[in-house]
Amino acid sequence: MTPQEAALAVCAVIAVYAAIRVALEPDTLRKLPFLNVLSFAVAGSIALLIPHPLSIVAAAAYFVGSTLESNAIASTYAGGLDRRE
Amino acid sequence: MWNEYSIGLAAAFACALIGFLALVWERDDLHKLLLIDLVETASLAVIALIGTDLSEALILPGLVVGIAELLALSQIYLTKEGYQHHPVTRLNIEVMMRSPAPVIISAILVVYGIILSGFTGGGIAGLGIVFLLMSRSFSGDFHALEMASGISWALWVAAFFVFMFAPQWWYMALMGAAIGILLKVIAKMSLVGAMWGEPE
Amino acid sequence: MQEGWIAVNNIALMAFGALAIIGALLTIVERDPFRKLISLGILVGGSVPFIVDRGLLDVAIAVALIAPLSTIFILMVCGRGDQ
Amino acid sequence: MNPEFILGLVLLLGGTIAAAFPVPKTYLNRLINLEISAWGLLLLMLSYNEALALLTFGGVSALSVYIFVRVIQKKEAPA
Repeated sequence: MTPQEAALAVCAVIAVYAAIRVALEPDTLRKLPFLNVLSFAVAGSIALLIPHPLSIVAAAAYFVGSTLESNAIASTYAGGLDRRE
Repeated sequence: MWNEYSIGLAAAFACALIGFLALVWERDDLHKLLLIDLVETASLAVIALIGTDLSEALILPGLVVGIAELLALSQIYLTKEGYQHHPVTRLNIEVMMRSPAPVIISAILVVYGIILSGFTGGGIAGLGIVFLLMSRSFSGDFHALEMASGISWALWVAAFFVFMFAPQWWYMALMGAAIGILLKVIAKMSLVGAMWGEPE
Repeated sequence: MQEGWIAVNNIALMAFGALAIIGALLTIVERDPFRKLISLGILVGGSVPFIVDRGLLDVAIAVALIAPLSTIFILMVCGRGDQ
Repeated sequence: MNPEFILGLVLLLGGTIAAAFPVPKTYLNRLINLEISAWGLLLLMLSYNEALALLTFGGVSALSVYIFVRVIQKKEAPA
Protein backbone atom coordinates (compact mmCIF):
# COMPACT_ATOMS: atom_id res chain seq x y z
CA MET A 1 0.00 0.00 0.00
CA THR A 2 1.55 3.27 -1.11
CA PRO A 3 1.17 6.46 0.97
CA GLN A 4 -1.39 7.83 -1.50
CA GLU A 5 -3.60 4.78 -1.11
CA ALA A 6 -3.35 5.00 2.65
CA ALA A 7 -4.38 8.68 2.51
CA LEU A 8 -7.35 7.80 0.26
CA ALA A 9 -8.47 5.06 2.65
CA VAL A 10 -8.23 7.44 5.63
CA CYS A 11 -10.25 10.09 3.76
CA ALA A 12 -12.97 7.58 2.87
CA VAL A 13 -13.20 6.30 6.45
CA ILE A 14 -13.45 9.87 7.79
CA ALA A 15 -16.18 10.65 5.25
CA VAL A 16 -18.30 7.67 6.31
CA TYR A 17 -17.75 8.46 10.00
CA ALA A 18 -18.81 12.08 9.47
CA ALA A 19 -21.92 10.94 7.57
CA ILE A 20 -22.90 8.64 10.43
CA ARG A 21 -22.37 11.45 12.93
CA VAL A 22 -24.57 13.76 10.81
CA ALA A 23 -27.25 11.09 10.68
CA LEU A 24 -27.28 10.55 14.43
CA GLU A 25 -27.17 14.22 15.45
CA PRO A 26 -30.53 15.46 16.79
CA ASP A 27 -29.74 19.20 16.72
CA THR A 28 -29.90 20.84 13.29
CA LEU A 29 -27.19 23.45 13.83
CA ARG A 30 -24.78 20.85 15.24
CA LYS A 31 -25.09 18.89 11.99
CA LEU A 32 -23.32 21.62 10.03
CA PRO A 33 -19.76 21.18 11.44
CA PHE A 34 -19.94 17.48 10.64
CA LEU A 35 -21.14 18.34 7.13
CA ASN A 36 -18.03 20.49 6.81
CA VAL A 37 -15.84 17.59 7.95
CA LEU A 38 -17.54 15.42 5.34
CA SER A 39 -16.84 17.93 2.59
CA PHE A 40 -13.18 18.21 3.65
CA ALA A 41 -12.83 14.43 3.43
CA VAL A 42 -14.61 14.19 0.08
CA ALA A 43 -12.53 17.02 -1.40
CA GLY A 44 -9.33 15.29 -0.25
CA SER A 45 -10.35 11.98 -1.77
CA ILE A 46 -11.37 13.67 -5.05
CA ALA A 47 -7.82 15.02 -5.28
CA LEU A 48 -6.34 11.60 -4.45
CA LEU A 49 -8.64 9.45 -6.59
CA ILE A 50 -7.03 10.16 -9.97
CA PRO A 51 -3.40 11.26 -10.48
CA HIS A 52 -4.14 14.15 -12.84
CA PRO A 53 -3.40 17.90 -12.46
CA LEU A 54 -7.03 18.89 -13.14
CA SER A 55 -8.29 16.82 -10.20
CA ILE A 56 -6.87 19.46 -7.84
CA VAL A 57 -9.12 22.02 -9.55
CA ALA A 58 -12.10 19.69 -9.20
CA ALA A 59 -11.38 19.26 -5.49
CA ALA A 60 -11.11 23.04 -5.08
CA ALA A 61 -14.43 23.54 -6.93
CA TYR A 62 -16.20 20.97 -4.76
CA PHE A 63 -14.70 22.51 -1.64
CA VAL A 64 -15.81 26.05 -2.55
CA GLY A 65 -19.28 24.84 -3.48
CA SER A 66 -19.94 22.80 -0.37
CA THR A 67 -18.58 25.49 1.95
CA LEU A 68 -20.85 28.06 0.30
CA GLU A 69 -23.79 25.68 0.64
CA SER A 70 -23.35 25.02 4.34
CA ASN A 71 -22.75 28.74 4.97
CA ALA A 72 -25.97 29.57 3.17
CA ILE A 73 -27.92 26.94 5.13
CA ALA A 74 -26.57 28.26 8.44
CA SER A 75 -27.27 31.86 7.49
CA THR A 76 -30.84 31.14 6.45
CA TYR A 77 -31.47 29.02 9.52
CA ALA A 78 -30.28 31.85 11.74
CA GLY A 79 -32.80 34.22 10.13
CA GLY A 80 -30.93 35.88 7.28
CA LEU A 81 -30.19 39.53 6.87
CA ASP A 82 -33.68 40.97 7.11
CA ARG A 83 -33.82 40.82 10.90
CA ARG A 84 -31.60 43.86 11.40
CA GLU A 85 -33.08 45.95 8.62
CA MET B 1 -33.16 -12.56 -20.40
CA TRP B 2 -32.63 -10.33 -17.37
CA ASN B 3 -29.64 -8.38 -18.61
CA GLU B 4 -28.71 -4.85 -17.61
CA TYR B 5 -30.98 -3.17 -20.15
CA SER B 6 -34.11 -5.10 -19.11
CA ILE B 7 -33.60 -4.42 -15.42
CA GLY B 8 -33.04 -0.74 -16.05
CA LEU B 9 -36.04 -0.54 -18.35
CA ALA B 10 -38.28 -2.24 -15.79
CA ALA B 11 -37.15 0.17 -13.07
CA ALA B 12 -37.59 3.23 -15.29
CA PHE B 13 -41.09 2.16 -16.33
CA ALA B 14 -41.97 1.49 -12.69
CA CYS B 15 -40.86 5.07 -11.93
CA ALA B 16 -42.97 6.45 -14.77
CA LEU B 17 -45.97 4.38 -13.56
CA ILE B 18 -45.60 5.70 -9.99
CA GLY B 19 -45.33 9.24 -11.30
CA PHE B 20 -48.46 8.92 -13.44
CA LEU B 21 -50.41 7.31 -10.57
CA ALA B 22 -49.53 10.21 -8.30
CA LEU B 23 -50.49 12.59 -11.12
CA VAL B 24 -53.91 10.94 -11.41
CA TRP B 25 -54.65 11.27 -7.70
CA GLU B 26 -53.37 14.81 -7.40
CA ARG B 27 -55.82 17.72 -7.29
CA ASP B 28 -53.67 20.81 -6.70
CA ASP B 29 -52.29 22.42 -9.86
CA LEU B 30 -48.84 23.33 -8.55
CA HIS B 31 -48.36 19.80 -7.22
CA LYS B 32 -49.28 18.59 -10.69
CA LEU B 33 -46.60 20.86 -12.17
CA LEU B 34 -44.00 19.35 -9.83
CA LEU B 35 -45.12 15.83 -10.73
CA ILE B 36 -44.74 16.59 -14.44
CA ASP B 37 -41.05 17.22 -13.75
CA LEU B 38 -40.88 13.82 -12.02
CA VAL B 39 -42.42 12.08 -15.03
CA GLU B 40 -39.96 13.90 -17.29
CA THR B 41 -37.06 12.53 -15.23
CA ALA B 42 -38.37 8.98 -15.54
CA SER B 43 -38.87 9.24 -19.29
CA LEU B 44 -35.39 10.71 -19.76
CA ALA B 45 -34.09 7.67 -17.86
CA VAL B 46 -35.78 5.41 -20.45
CA ILE B 47 -33.93 7.27 -23.20
CA ALA B 48 -30.63 7.27 -21.30
CA LEU B 49 -30.73 3.48 -20.98
CA ILE B 50 -30.09 3.08 -24.72
CA GLY B 51 -26.55 4.04 -23.86
CA THR B 52 -25.16 5.10 -27.23
CA ASP B 53 -24.58 8.42 -28.95
CA LEU B 54 -28.20 8.21 -30.13
CA SER B 55 -29.46 8.58 -26.57
CA GLU B 56 -27.27 11.63 -26.05
CA ALA B 57 -28.70 13.12 -29.23
CA LEU B 58 -32.24 12.41 -28.01
CA ILE B 59 -31.78 13.68 -24.45
CA LEU B 60 -30.65 17.18 -25.49
CA PRO B 61 -33.88 18.09 -27.37
CA GLY B 62 -35.88 16.50 -24.54
CA LEU B 63 -34.23 18.84 -22.06
CA VAL B 64 -34.77 21.87 -24.32
CA VAL B 65 -38.46 21.07 -24.69
CA GLY B 66 -38.74 20.32 -20.97
CA ILE B 67 -37.39 23.68 -19.82
CA ALA B 68 -39.45 25.60 -22.40
CA GLU B 69 -42.62 23.73 -21.37
CA LEU B 70 -41.91 24.37 -17.70
CA LEU B 71 -41.44 28.12 -18.28
CA ALA B 72 -44.65 28.39 -20.28
CA LEU B 73 -46.72 26.31 -17.85
CA SER B 74 -45.49 28.24 -14.83
CA GLN B 75 -46.37 31.54 -16.49
CA ILE B 76 -49.82 30.23 -17.42
CA TYR B 77 -50.37 29.00 -13.86
CA LEU B 78 -49.36 32.33 -12.34
CA THR B 79 -51.59 34.28 -14.71
CA LYS B 80 -54.56 31.95 -14.28
CA GLU B 81 -54.49 32.00 -10.49
CA GLY B 82 -53.85 35.74 -10.38
CA TYR B 83 -50.53 35.47 -8.55
CA GLN B 84 -48.70 37.47 -11.20
CA HIS B 85 -48.20 40.61 -9.12
CA HIS B 86 -47.44 39.10 -5.75
CA PRO B 87 -44.18 40.38 -4.29
CA VAL B 88 -41.30 37.98 -3.98
CA THR B 89 -38.62 38.17 -1.32
CA ARG B 90 -35.02 38.57 -2.32
CA LEU B 91 -32.20 36.32 -1.31
CA ASN B 92 -31.07 37.44 2.12
CA ILE B 93 -27.98 35.40 2.84
CA GLU B 94 -24.95 37.15 4.23
CA VAL B 95 -22.43 35.17 2.22
CA MET B 96 -24.21 36.04 -1.01
CA MET B 97 -24.64 39.76 -0.52
CA ARG B 98 -21.38 40.77 1.13
CA SER B 99 -18.68 38.66 -0.50
CA PRO B 100 -17.15 38.27 -3.97
CA ALA B 101 -18.00 34.54 -4.03
CA PRO B 102 -21.07 34.81 -6.34
CA VAL B 103 -19.09 36.91 -8.82
CA ILE B 104 -16.28 34.36 -8.97
CA ILE B 105 -18.61 31.37 -9.30
CA SER B 106 -20.71 32.98 -12.01
CA ALA B 107 -17.55 34.07 -13.84
CA ILE B 108 -16.30 30.46 -13.86
CA LEU B 109 -19.69 29.18 -15.06
CA VAL B 110 -20.00 31.81 -17.81
CA VAL B 111 -16.47 31.25 -19.13
CA TYR B 112 -16.91 27.48 -19.11
CA GLY B 113 -20.28 27.81 -20.83
CA ILE B 114 -18.84 30.01 -23.57
CA ILE B 115 -16.06 27.48 -24.14
CA LEU B 116 -18.63 24.68 -24.44
CA SER B 117 -21.00 26.63 -26.78
CA GLY B 118 -24.28 25.28 -28.09
CA PHE B 119 -27.31 24.67 -25.87
CA THR B 120 -25.23 23.10 -23.09
CA GLY B 121 -22.95 26.12 -22.83
CA GLY B 122 -25.93 28.45 -23.06
CA GLY B 123 -27.63 26.69 -20.16
CA ILE B 124 -24.57 26.79 -17.94
CA ALA B 125 -23.64 30.40 -18.75
CA GLY B 126 -27.29 31.40 -18.30
CA LEU B 127 -27.31 29.73 -14.89
CA GLY B 128 -24.24 31.75 -13.92
CA ILE B 129 -25.92 34.99 -15.02
CA VAL B 130 -29.15 34.12 -13.19
CA PHE B 131 -27.17 33.50 -10.02
CA LEU B 132 -25.30 36.79 -10.37
CA LEU B 133 -28.47 38.79 -11.02
CA MET B 134 -30.14 37.11 -8.06
CA SER B 135 -27.40 37.81 -5.57
CA ARG B 136 -26.88 41.45 -6.60
CA SER B 137 -30.02 43.52 -6.78
CA PHE B 138 -29.86 44.47 -10.41
CA SER B 139 -32.26 46.61 -12.37
CA GLY B 140 -31.33 48.04 -15.71
CA ASP B 141 -32.50 48.25 -19.27
CA PHE B 142 -32.46 45.25 -21.53
CA HIS B 143 -31.76 46.78 -24.93
CA ALA B 144 -28.45 44.93 -25.07
CA LEU B 145 -30.24 41.62 -24.49
CA GLU B 146 -32.75 42.30 -27.27
CA MET B 147 -29.88 43.13 -29.60
CA ALA B 148 -28.11 39.89 -28.68
CA SER B 149 -31.31 38.00 -29.42
CA GLY B 150 -31.57 39.62 -32.84
CA ILE B 151 -27.92 38.91 -33.63
CA SER B 152 -28.41 35.27 -32.71
CA TRP B 153 -31.37 34.97 -35.10
CA ALA B 154 -29.30 36.54 -37.88
CA LEU B 155 -26.39 34.17 -37.20
CA TRP B 156 -28.74 31.22 -37.26
CA VAL B 157 -30.32 32.12 -40.58
CA ALA B 158 -26.90 32.84 -42.10
CA ALA B 159 -25.60 29.47 -40.92
CA PHE B 160 -28.65 27.76 -42.42
CA PHE B 161 -28.03 29.44 -45.78
CA VAL B 162 -24.38 28.40 -45.70
CA PHE B 163 -25.50 24.82 -45.06
CA MET B 164 -27.88 25.06 -48.01
CA PHE B 165 -25.77 26.80 -50.64
CA ALA B 166 -22.11 26.29 -49.68
CA PRO B 167 -21.90 22.92 -47.92
CA GLN B 168 -18.10 22.84 -48.18
CA TRP B 169 -17.93 25.50 -45.47
CA TRP B 170 -19.95 23.38 -43.05
CA TYR B 171 -17.58 23.90 -40.14
CA MET B 172 -18.03 27.68 -40.22
CA ALA B 173 -21.81 27.24 -40.40
CA LEU B 174 -21.74 24.84 -37.47
CA MET B 175 -19.78 27.30 -35.36
CA GLY B 176 -22.14 30.14 -36.37
CA ALA B 177 -25.19 28.12 -35.35
CA ALA B 178 -23.55 27.10 -32.05
CA ILE B 179 -22.69 30.71 -31.16
CA GLY B 180 -26.20 31.78 -32.20
CA ILE B 181 -27.92 29.30 -29.92
CA LEU B 182 -25.47 30.17 -27.12
CA LEU B 183 -26.41 33.87 -27.35
CA LYS B 184 -30.11 33.03 -27.58
CA VAL B 185 -30.18 30.81 -24.50
CA ILE B 186 -28.03 33.22 -22.45
CA ALA B 187 -30.33 36.13 -23.33
CA LYS B 188 -33.47 34.19 -22.44
CA MET B 189 -32.07 32.91 -19.17
CA SER B 190 -30.84 36.28 -18.00
CA LEU B 191 -34.30 37.69 -18.77
CA VAL B 192 -35.72 34.97 -16.52
CA GLY B 193 -33.27 35.95 -13.81
CA ALA B 194 -34.09 39.65 -14.09
CA MET B 195 -37.83 38.92 -13.83
CA TRP B 196 -37.29 38.09 -10.16
CA GLY B 197 -37.77 41.49 -8.57
CA GLU B 198 -39.94 42.90 -11.32
CA PRO B 199 -43.44 43.27 -9.72
CA GLU B 200 -44.65 45.55 -6.89
CA MET C 1 1.34 -1.25 -7.89
CA GLN C 2 -1.43 -0.97 -10.48
CA GLU C 3 -3.44 -3.82 -8.92
CA GLY C 4 -3.25 -2.34 -5.43
CA TRP C 5 -4.32 1.08 -6.74
CA ILE C 6 -7.44 -0.34 -8.32
CA ALA C 7 -8.31 -2.33 -5.18
CA VAL C 8 -8.05 0.70 -2.86
CA ASN C 9 -10.01 2.79 -5.37
CA ASN C 10 -12.76 0.18 -5.31
CA ILE C 11 -12.93 0.15 -1.53
CA ALA C 12 -13.10 3.97 -1.47
CA LEU C 13 -15.85 3.94 -4.12
CA MET C 14 -17.85 1.46 -2.04
CA ALA C 15 -17.56 3.89 0.87
CA PHE C 16 -18.86 6.73 -1.33
CA GLY C 17 -21.72 4.57 -2.55
CA ALA C 18 -22.65 3.94 1.09
CA LEU C 19 -22.46 7.71 1.60
CA ALA C 20 -24.90 8.34 -1.25
CA ILE C 21 -27.33 5.71 0.08
CA ILE C 22 -27.15 7.18 3.60
CA GLY C 23 -27.80 10.65 2.20
CA ALA C 24 -30.78 9.53 0.13
CA LEU C 25 -32.36 7.59 3.01
CA LEU C 26 -31.89 10.53 5.39
CA THR C 27 -33.36 12.93 2.84
CA ILE C 28 -36.45 10.75 2.49
CA VAL C 29 -36.89 10.18 6.21
CA GLU C 30 -36.37 13.73 7.55
CA ARG C 31 -39.27 16.16 7.80
CA ASP C 32 -37.71 19.57 8.43
CA PRO C 33 -36.59 21.31 5.17
CA PHE C 34 -33.22 22.36 6.60
CA ARG C 35 -32.39 18.83 7.74
CA LYS C 36 -33.46 17.53 4.33
CA LEU C 37 -31.08 19.98 2.61
CA ILE C 38 -28.18 18.93 4.86
CA SER C 39 -28.86 15.29 3.96
CA LEU C 40 -28.94 16.28 0.29
CA GLY C 41 -25.42 17.64 0.84
CA ILE C 42 -24.32 14.16 1.95
CA LEU C 43 -25.88 12.68 -1.21
CA VAL C 44 -23.97 15.15 -3.39
CA GLY C 45 -20.74 14.36 -1.56
CA GLY C 46 -21.23 10.68 -2.26
CA SER C 47 -22.04 11.18 -5.95
CA VAL C 48 -19.31 13.57 -7.13
CA PRO C 49 -16.39 11.11 -6.59
CA PHE C 50 -18.07 8.71 -9.05
CA ILE C 51 -17.88 11.37 -11.75
CA VAL C 52 -14.22 11.98 -10.91
CA ASP C 53 -13.45 8.25 -10.98
CA ARG C 54 -14.75 8.05 -14.57
CA GLY C 55 -12.15 10.69 -15.54
CA LEU C 56 -14.75 13.32 -16.50
CA LEU C 57 -12.97 16.04 -14.52
CA ASP C 58 -14.44 19.04 -16.38
CA VAL C 59 -17.95 17.70 -15.81
CA ALA C 60 -17.09 17.17 -12.15
CA ILE C 61 -15.99 20.81 -11.81
CA ALA C 62 -19.23 22.06 -13.36
CA VAL C 63 -21.48 19.73 -11.36
CA ALA C 64 -19.71 20.52 -8.08
CA LEU C 65 -20.38 24.22 -8.70
CA ILE C 66 -23.98 23.75 -9.90
CA ALA C 67 -25.21 21.48 -7.08
CA PRO C 68 -24.86 24.13 -4.31
CA LEU C 69 -26.59 26.65 -6.56
CA SER C 70 -29.78 24.59 -6.65
CA THR C 71 -29.59 24.18 -2.87
CA ILE C 72 -29.32 27.96 -2.51
CA PHE C 73 -32.29 28.40 -4.86
CA ILE C 74 -34.35 26.06 -2.66
CA LEU C 75 -33.23 27.94 0.47
CA MET C 76 -34.98 31.07 -0.77
CA VAL C 77 -38.39 29.46 -0.22
CA CYS C 78 -37.38 27.87 3.09
CA GLY C 79 -38.86 30.50 5.33
CA ARG C 80 -37.04 32.57 7.91
CA GLY C 81 -35.88 30.01 10.41
CA ASP C 82 -37.56 29.41 13.75
CA GLN C 83 -39.05 32.71 14.65
CA MET D 1 -23.43 -3.88 -14.17
CA ASN D 2 -21.13 -1.23 -12.77
CA PRO D 3 -21.71 0.41 -9.37
CA GLU D 4 -22.90 3.70 -10.88
CA PHE D 5 -25.72 1.89 -12.69
CA ILE D 6 -27.02 0.13 -9.59
CA LEU D 7 -26.69 3.24 -7.44
CA GLY D 8 -28.44 5.34 -10.07
CA LEU D 9 -31.37 2.92 -10.31
CA VAL D 10 -31.74 2.78 -6.52
CA LEU D 11 -31.69 6.57 -6.22
CA LEU D 12 -34.13 6.94 -9.14
CA LEU D 13 -36.64 4.52 -7.61
CA GLY D 14 -36.31 5.87 -4.08
CA GLY D 15 -36.51 9.47 -5.20
CA THR D 16 -39.54 8.79 -7.38
CA ILE D 17 -41.46 7.08 -4.58
CA ALA D 18 -40.49 9.83 -2.14
CA ALA D 19 -41.47 12.60 -4.55
CA ALA D 20 -44.75 10.96 -5.53
CA PHE D 21 -45.88 10.49 -1.95
CA PRO D 22 -44.07 13.01 0.28
CA VAL D 23 -44.79 12.57 3.97
CA PRO D 24 -45.72 16.10 5.05
CA LYS D 25 -47.26 17.00 1.72
CA THR D 26 -45.80 20.44 1.03
CA TYR D 27 -44.39 21.92 -2.15
CA LEU D 28 -40.98 22.26 -0.54
CA ASN D 29 -40.73 18.60 0.45
CA ARG D 30 -41.73 17.48 -3.01
CA LEU D 31 -39.17 19.82 -4.61
CA ILE D 32 -36.36 18.49 -2.42
CA ASN D 33 -37.35 14.88 -3.09
CA LEU D 34 -37.30 15.60 -6.83
CA GLU D 35 -33.58 16.37 -6.44
CA ILE D 36 -32.91 12.78 -5.32
CA SER D 37 -34.33 11.28 -8.48
CA ALA D 38 -32.47 13.90 -10.53
CA TRP D 39 -29.18 12.72 -9.01
CA GLY D 40 -30.20 9.12 -9.76
CA LEU D 41 -30.70 9.99 -13.44
CA LEU D 42 -27.36 11.81 -13.39
CA LEU D 43 -25.56 8.70 -12.13
CA LEU D 44 -27.43 6.58 -14.70
CA MET D 45 -26.19 8.85 -17.50
CA LEU D 46 -22.70 8.68 -15.96
CA SER D 47 -22.66 4.88 -16.16
CA TYR D 48 -23.00 5.15 -19.97
CA ASN D 49 -20.44 7.98 -20.23
CA GLU D 50 -22.93 10.46 -21.70
CA ALA D 51 -20.89 13.50 -20.63
CA LEU D 52 -22.68 16.16 -22.67
CA ALA D 53 -26.16 15.01 -21.64
CA LEU D 54 -25.01 14.92 -18.02
CA LEU D 55 -23.71 18.48 -18.14
CA THR D 56 -26.85 19.79 -19.84
CA PHE D 57 -29.08 17.98 -17.37
CA GLY D 58 -27.21 19.53 -14.45
CA GLY D 59 -27.68 23.05 -15.77
CA VAL D 60 -31.29 22.55 -16.80
CA SER D 61 -32.33 20.93 -13.51
CA ALA D 62 -30.87 23.85 -11.54
CA LEU D 63 -32.75 26.30 -13.79
CA SER D 64 -36.02 24.39 -13.37
CA VAL D 65 -35.52 24.46 -9.58
CA TYR D 66 -35.18 28.24 -9.91
CA ILE D 67 -38.44 28.49 -11.87
CA PHE D 68 -40.29 26.30 -9.34
CA VAL D 69 -38.97 28.38 -6.45
CA ARG D 70 -40.23 31.52 -8.14
CA VAL D 71 -43.70 30.05 -8.64
CA ILE D 72 -43.91 28.74 -5.06
CA GLN D 73 -42.78 32.06 -3.62
CA LYS D 74 -45.41 33.94 -5.61
CA LYS D 75 -48.11 31.52 -4.52
CA GLU D 76 -47.25 31.62 -0.83
CA ALA D 77 -46.65 35.38 -0.69
CA PRO D 78 -49.06 37.37 1.51
CA ALA D 79 -51.43 38.88 -1.00
